[in-house]
Amino acid sequence: MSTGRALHLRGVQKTYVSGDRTVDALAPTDLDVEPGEFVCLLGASGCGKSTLLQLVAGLEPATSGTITVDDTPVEGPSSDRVLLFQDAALFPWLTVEDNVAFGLKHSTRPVDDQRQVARDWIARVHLRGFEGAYVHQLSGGMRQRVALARALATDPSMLLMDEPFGALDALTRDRLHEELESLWAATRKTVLFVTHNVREAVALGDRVLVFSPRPGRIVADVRVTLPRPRALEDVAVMQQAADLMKVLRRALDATTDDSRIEA
Amino acid sequence: MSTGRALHLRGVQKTYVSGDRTVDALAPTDLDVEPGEFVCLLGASGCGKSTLLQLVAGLEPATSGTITVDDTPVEGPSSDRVLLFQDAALFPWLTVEDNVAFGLKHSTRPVDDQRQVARDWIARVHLRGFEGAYVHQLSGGMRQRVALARALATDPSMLLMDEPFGALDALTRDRLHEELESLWAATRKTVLFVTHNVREAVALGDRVLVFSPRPGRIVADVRVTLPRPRALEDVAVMQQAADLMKVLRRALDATTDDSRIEA
Amino acid sequence: GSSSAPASDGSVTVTVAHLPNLTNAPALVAVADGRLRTALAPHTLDVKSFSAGPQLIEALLAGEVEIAYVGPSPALNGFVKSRGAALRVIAGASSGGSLFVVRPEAGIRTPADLAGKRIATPQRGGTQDIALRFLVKGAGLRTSDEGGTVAVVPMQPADILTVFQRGQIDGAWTAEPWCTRLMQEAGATVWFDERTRWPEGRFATTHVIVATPFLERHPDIVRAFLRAHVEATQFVVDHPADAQRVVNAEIKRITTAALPARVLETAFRHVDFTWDPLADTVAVMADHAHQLGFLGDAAPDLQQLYALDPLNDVLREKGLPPIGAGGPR
Amino acid sequence: MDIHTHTLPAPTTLDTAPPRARDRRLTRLRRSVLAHRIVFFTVLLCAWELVSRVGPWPDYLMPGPLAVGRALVAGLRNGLFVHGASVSLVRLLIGYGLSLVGGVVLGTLLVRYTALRNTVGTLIVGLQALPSVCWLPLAILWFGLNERAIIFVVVMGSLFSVVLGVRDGIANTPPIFVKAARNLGATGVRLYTEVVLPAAFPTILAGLKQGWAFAWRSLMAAELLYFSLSLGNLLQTGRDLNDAAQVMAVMTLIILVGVTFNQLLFAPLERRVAERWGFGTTRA
Amino acid sequence: MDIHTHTLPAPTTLDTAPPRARDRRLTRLRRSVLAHRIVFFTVLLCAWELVSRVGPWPDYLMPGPLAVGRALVAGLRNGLFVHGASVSLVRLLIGYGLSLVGGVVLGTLLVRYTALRNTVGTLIVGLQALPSVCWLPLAILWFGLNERAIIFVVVMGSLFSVVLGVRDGIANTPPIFVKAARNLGATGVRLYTEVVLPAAFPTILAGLKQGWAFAWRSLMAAELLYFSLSLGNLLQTGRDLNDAAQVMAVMTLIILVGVTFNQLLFAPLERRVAERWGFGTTRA
Ligand SMILES: Nc1ncnc2c1ncn2[C@@H]1O[C@H](COP(=O)(O)OP(=O)(O)OP(=O)(O)O)[C@@H](O)[C@H]1O
Ligand SMILES: Nc1ncnc2c1ncn2[C@@H]1O[C@H](COP(=O)(O)OP(=O)(O)OP(=O)(O)O)[C@@H](O)[C@H]1O
Ligand SMILES: [Mg+2]
Ligand SMILES: [Mg+2]
Repeated sequence: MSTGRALHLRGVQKTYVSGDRTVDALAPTDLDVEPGEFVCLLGASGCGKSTLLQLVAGLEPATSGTITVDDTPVEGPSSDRVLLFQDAALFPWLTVEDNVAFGLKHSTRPVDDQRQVARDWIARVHLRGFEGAYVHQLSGGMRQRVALARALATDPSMLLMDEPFGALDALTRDRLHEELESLWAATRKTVLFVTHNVREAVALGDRVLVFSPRPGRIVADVRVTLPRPRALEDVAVMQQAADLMKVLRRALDATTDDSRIEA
Repeated sequence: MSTGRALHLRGVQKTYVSGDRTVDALAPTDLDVEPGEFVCLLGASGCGKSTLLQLVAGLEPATSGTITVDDTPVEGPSSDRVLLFQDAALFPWLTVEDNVAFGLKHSTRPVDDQRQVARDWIARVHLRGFEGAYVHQLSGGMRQRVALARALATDPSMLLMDEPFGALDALTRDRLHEELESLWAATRKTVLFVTHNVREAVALGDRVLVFSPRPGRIVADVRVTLPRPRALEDVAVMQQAADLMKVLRRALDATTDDSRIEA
Repeated sequence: GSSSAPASDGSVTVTVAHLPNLTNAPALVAVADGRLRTALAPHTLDVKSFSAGPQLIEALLAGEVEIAYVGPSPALNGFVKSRGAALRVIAGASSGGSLFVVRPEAGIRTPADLAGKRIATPQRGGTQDIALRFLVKGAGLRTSDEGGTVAVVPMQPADILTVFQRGQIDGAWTAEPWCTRLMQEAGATVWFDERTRWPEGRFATTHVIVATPFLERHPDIVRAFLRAHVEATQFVVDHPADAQRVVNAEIKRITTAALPARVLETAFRHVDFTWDPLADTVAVMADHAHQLGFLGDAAPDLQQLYALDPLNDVLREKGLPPIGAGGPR
Repeated sequence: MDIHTHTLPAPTTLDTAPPRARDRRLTRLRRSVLAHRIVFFTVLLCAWELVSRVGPWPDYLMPGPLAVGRALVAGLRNGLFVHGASVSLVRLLIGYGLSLVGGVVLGTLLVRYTALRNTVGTLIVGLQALPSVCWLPLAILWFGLNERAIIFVVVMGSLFSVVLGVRDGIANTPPIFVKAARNLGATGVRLYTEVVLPAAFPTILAGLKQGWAFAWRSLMAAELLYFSLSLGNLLQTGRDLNDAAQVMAVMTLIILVGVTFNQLLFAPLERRVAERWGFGTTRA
Repeated sequence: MDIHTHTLPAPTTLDTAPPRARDRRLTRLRRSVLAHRIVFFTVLLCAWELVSRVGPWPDYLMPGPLAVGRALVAGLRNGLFVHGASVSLVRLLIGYGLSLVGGVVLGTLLVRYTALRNTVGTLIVGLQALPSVCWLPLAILWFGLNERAIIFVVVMGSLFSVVLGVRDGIANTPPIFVKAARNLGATGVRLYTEVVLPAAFPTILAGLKQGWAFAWRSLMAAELLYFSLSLGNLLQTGRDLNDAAQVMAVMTLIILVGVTFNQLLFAPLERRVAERWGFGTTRA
């Protein structure tokens, strides 16, 4: 089982330039995450959460600042830091099983083993029977679950999850929460988890970061010390979520204008 | 302002056949919706909610059964029944403004007027400043909001919304709830609204339909009679949501197997 | 080129190129009856057939062909382009085979009648094209290129037949077997046979050329080749009926399609076969071409074009009269 | 609050088409395709025959399908067409195969290296417009009068088309796939063969089909390098002799080989792509 | 529970590049592209000159860029090239233009009607492989010796390529776009022009580029129909006279026109597509 890694961001900032549009997506950000910590990210739509995850994953270069994982600067993607994309990003030319097995191929395991791991994960996200289906034959929530299986199957030491449960019904979500939490308890992966569900953030996270609207800055860093396992319906979780909601509201209300764009 | 229309489904059923796979997505379903009713749909991932909306929109043919709107059988799409796709489905070759204006072009309004309406809607979904942006430059939540603006701008008498607020933060979601509710109050459109958020369903709906897992059947039809306007945090809303959660759980737990597929 | 590099026993491969056409009859005969292969032994013979002279010259310049049968105009071009270096004419092969045919209704009887007519030739700057332009000039007319009324339309011989059949041209000055086909298949009539316009009725139609390096390195092989060529030419002249049969069989073998016997027979009568390269007629053609602005700025110096010593050696061997370069025998 | 749970009829088994019935359905579909084809080509041939008979053109210039058919049968009988076609087909497959390999490699490099794209890429766009005859002199010069020269011309004719197809395909790959794959540890060759190429495949396939057409055309030009039994020469001979029936017979042969190849190779690939990606499930 | 809100430094203005600076950045980018090109083509020309001088081939077979340049300049000076190129270009644009219109219409119909796809579509795949010379006899027959015959051959050479490009592009359109558009009330012509074609455009563009190359090649063949001053005839004359320098000068002209057209028309379209769709933002 892999162990978590420390993540350090110093002055990390991202500006998108395309054509004649410039968008400041992320203001200079400092962040330290302990190995094995479960960090949830909350913030307004378009505040730069996905951007931050892409930077940490090494899929986009930061405009300035440095990101280090275990004292090594992030210079590109690594299968040890897997990002679960907001829009699943499954490969349409592969079946569900091949999608899930994709990340396993670069391992040295025998192929039969890889297949077995892939099928196990498909079962764990409740998609048995869809191994041979193609992406366009799946519902939105099923796609998200395949993406989840694909990311977890590779057993990375750092998980970057971008609204992974956004399109799931309450029950499936609950079950996957349990899966994720027990997996995390057993392997102590470092997790960055973007969600819009405040209760979900409180139920899963060791820490909750609250971002200001675009360009995103961390305006609150909340530690959740409730005992685990926690459920979404626990009164303590609801309580802390309500408090956090207020922080969030304050952070978001501060800026009501949406227009930091220069043409 | 347009008025709502009555919707009737009789024995509507959908089976997808592609290659050698057959998936029963929707069991034979009967449903009657009054003009101006706001109906929320709850159900497990993959149970056929999106399928049902596509059938009503006339974008997929039903395998059997009849769908009538205002006593006219549905035989194809109509801009009077607009579907908000689960994955936004924006046109990547158009700017945000052109996307929103797309559905207006077939109207007889002068072009300047159309532009104005589009810009108004962009402002109402809090995206002022992004009129000239292309789809790939938007965050997930921003895309959903553009799709919302695009659908609402055409002022259809029936709205088919497939998890429209799934990728939005709590605050933006609250604001858009208000927008939607006041719009609905003013125009009395008939709304079918798919969501995984039980509280959202209770807060918005006149009725909540609960589906069984695939192939989806309506297993519960719950009327919500709480006074409007309602907020997600209202105690009464929370209460009824908790009750509904139990119904949902019962419906979903009945079937734990995921495999109604024939190869 | 690569093929003429000697093998370990000193033997080389000799690539002989020709066009599968009746004006190349001596070549076709010499290949068909095995005479050429025997004459060149112990060296290896490789025969390549081309569909047009310029491509053949291209291959020769590239060193892929040693000896070739080709018309005077491509030969002259290759000579001029290589600044006299690449090739030599070592013999002639045929004369004649070029007719001016017209649509009877066009009423062309004198050069003056060409005014306002459309006449096809097989290739711009080719033998017939030059001759036609010179004829037009001589009649005091101008071609449409020069703003005159005589439309000279160079086009593929096969297309000439089609447009003639459709009545889109009034006449054509072209080579056999097309003249005969135009007469037999499109109802064209002969205005004149080009032989009537030359002294003694002879002018160069096909040359035998050799790549200069090969001539210098293997004069003996060239002589052996010429022996076969002279014999084959004699055979064609002495046994026209047999020659026609052999030629047609060979054309069919190479191109998969034989000429109709009727066409071949008539066309053969319009061609004469001789090993004389008829150098003086080439000089006249070159002069005409030059006057009309073809063939570059300077009049080509044809002094170096001919290398007739091997031919004369062979002729002497056989007790035949030799040929002098630059003048008729 | 009033929750009234009304029970609906239990779901019946809805896959009304058991495997054999589905097979039958597919067979029926295939039959209707066949019927369409038969009707279409019959009508086409009849119209052609009619034009050839009553049209303003003499039948030796515009032979009908019967005459062309006779020429085709004659050519097939005496073995010329079979032999010529097989010679040409071998050249075509070798040349096209080389173009495929070279095209994929070059196309990939062009996308990979911006500097190459701005230089070699620009050049290739120009080279692509060159007619195949331009390559004949160089082919003789570099390879001599042999098979290699012919194949060189075929490659020059189709390579650039494949290169540009691959380049355009790859350049238009949604970046999200590449990101997802790199993220899962795919790099280098694996990234290309398992992600970039499959993702670009629908567009690349279109380029490959164009390359196939270019290869044919170049072959016909290349075979005029010198006489040897081949479709190119049969075509040229037919033209040289104004034998319209033979020209059309060879054209028919080319069309038949082209269509067969398409049905056997490209069409199944296209169907597979469509099935996987879900293309064509909605007709506008 | 411990909520500690720590304030971070206020966001500074992060668009460090004001418009003029960005312009400068772009200019630098363009300059580097230009530098690459200059270096590449200089090296290419030098290598060519070297091969022509010290290579095993005589310079009249393998003229260097200097000789070709001289031929080019001479041709441009005496007006032949300018006149010939302009004649050819007009034919090319008319023929290609007709192919575009016809190709878009036919391609659209092929996608629309399954019956057509299985019949005409199949036929077109075969027709595409036919070399342009096959159309010459028919062109003479139907149009006679005139511009229309030449343009007919150009159209026959490039039309099918455009048709198949459009067909493949449309067939591979993600169905979701069509659904979304129909849903918003787009039907018929509007659905095609505003949704199906734009959605398919990245692939169609690749087909259009191939069609352009096909048009050039067919034009060169078509211009041999009869002699009239044009690039095709200049090329043929060069070949007939074994004038390698002239052949290469015409080739250079073709390449130059091809590249220019690409830079002026196709490249900007490609850039626009890439910018809008977000292609190429990630390099693998
Ligand atoms: N490729 C891109 N090019 C230009 N701008 C971009 C690009 N990607 C994102 N942006 C912009 O950056 C900002 C932040 O986007 P990001 O996707 O990080 O938001 P987010 O916090 O994930 O929002 P959401 O919750 O809606 O997913 C947005 O304003 C978006 O418009
Ligand atoms: N085009 C298709 N081809 C084949 N099967 C399909 C297709 N679309 C959907 N399905 C199948 O139909 C079932 C229902 O799908 P649908 O999208 O309606 O679910 P849903 O209720 O919207 O789920 P979610 O909440 O996850 O979006 C799923 O099992 C899915 O695999
Ligand atoms: Mg996001
Ligand atoms: Mg759905």
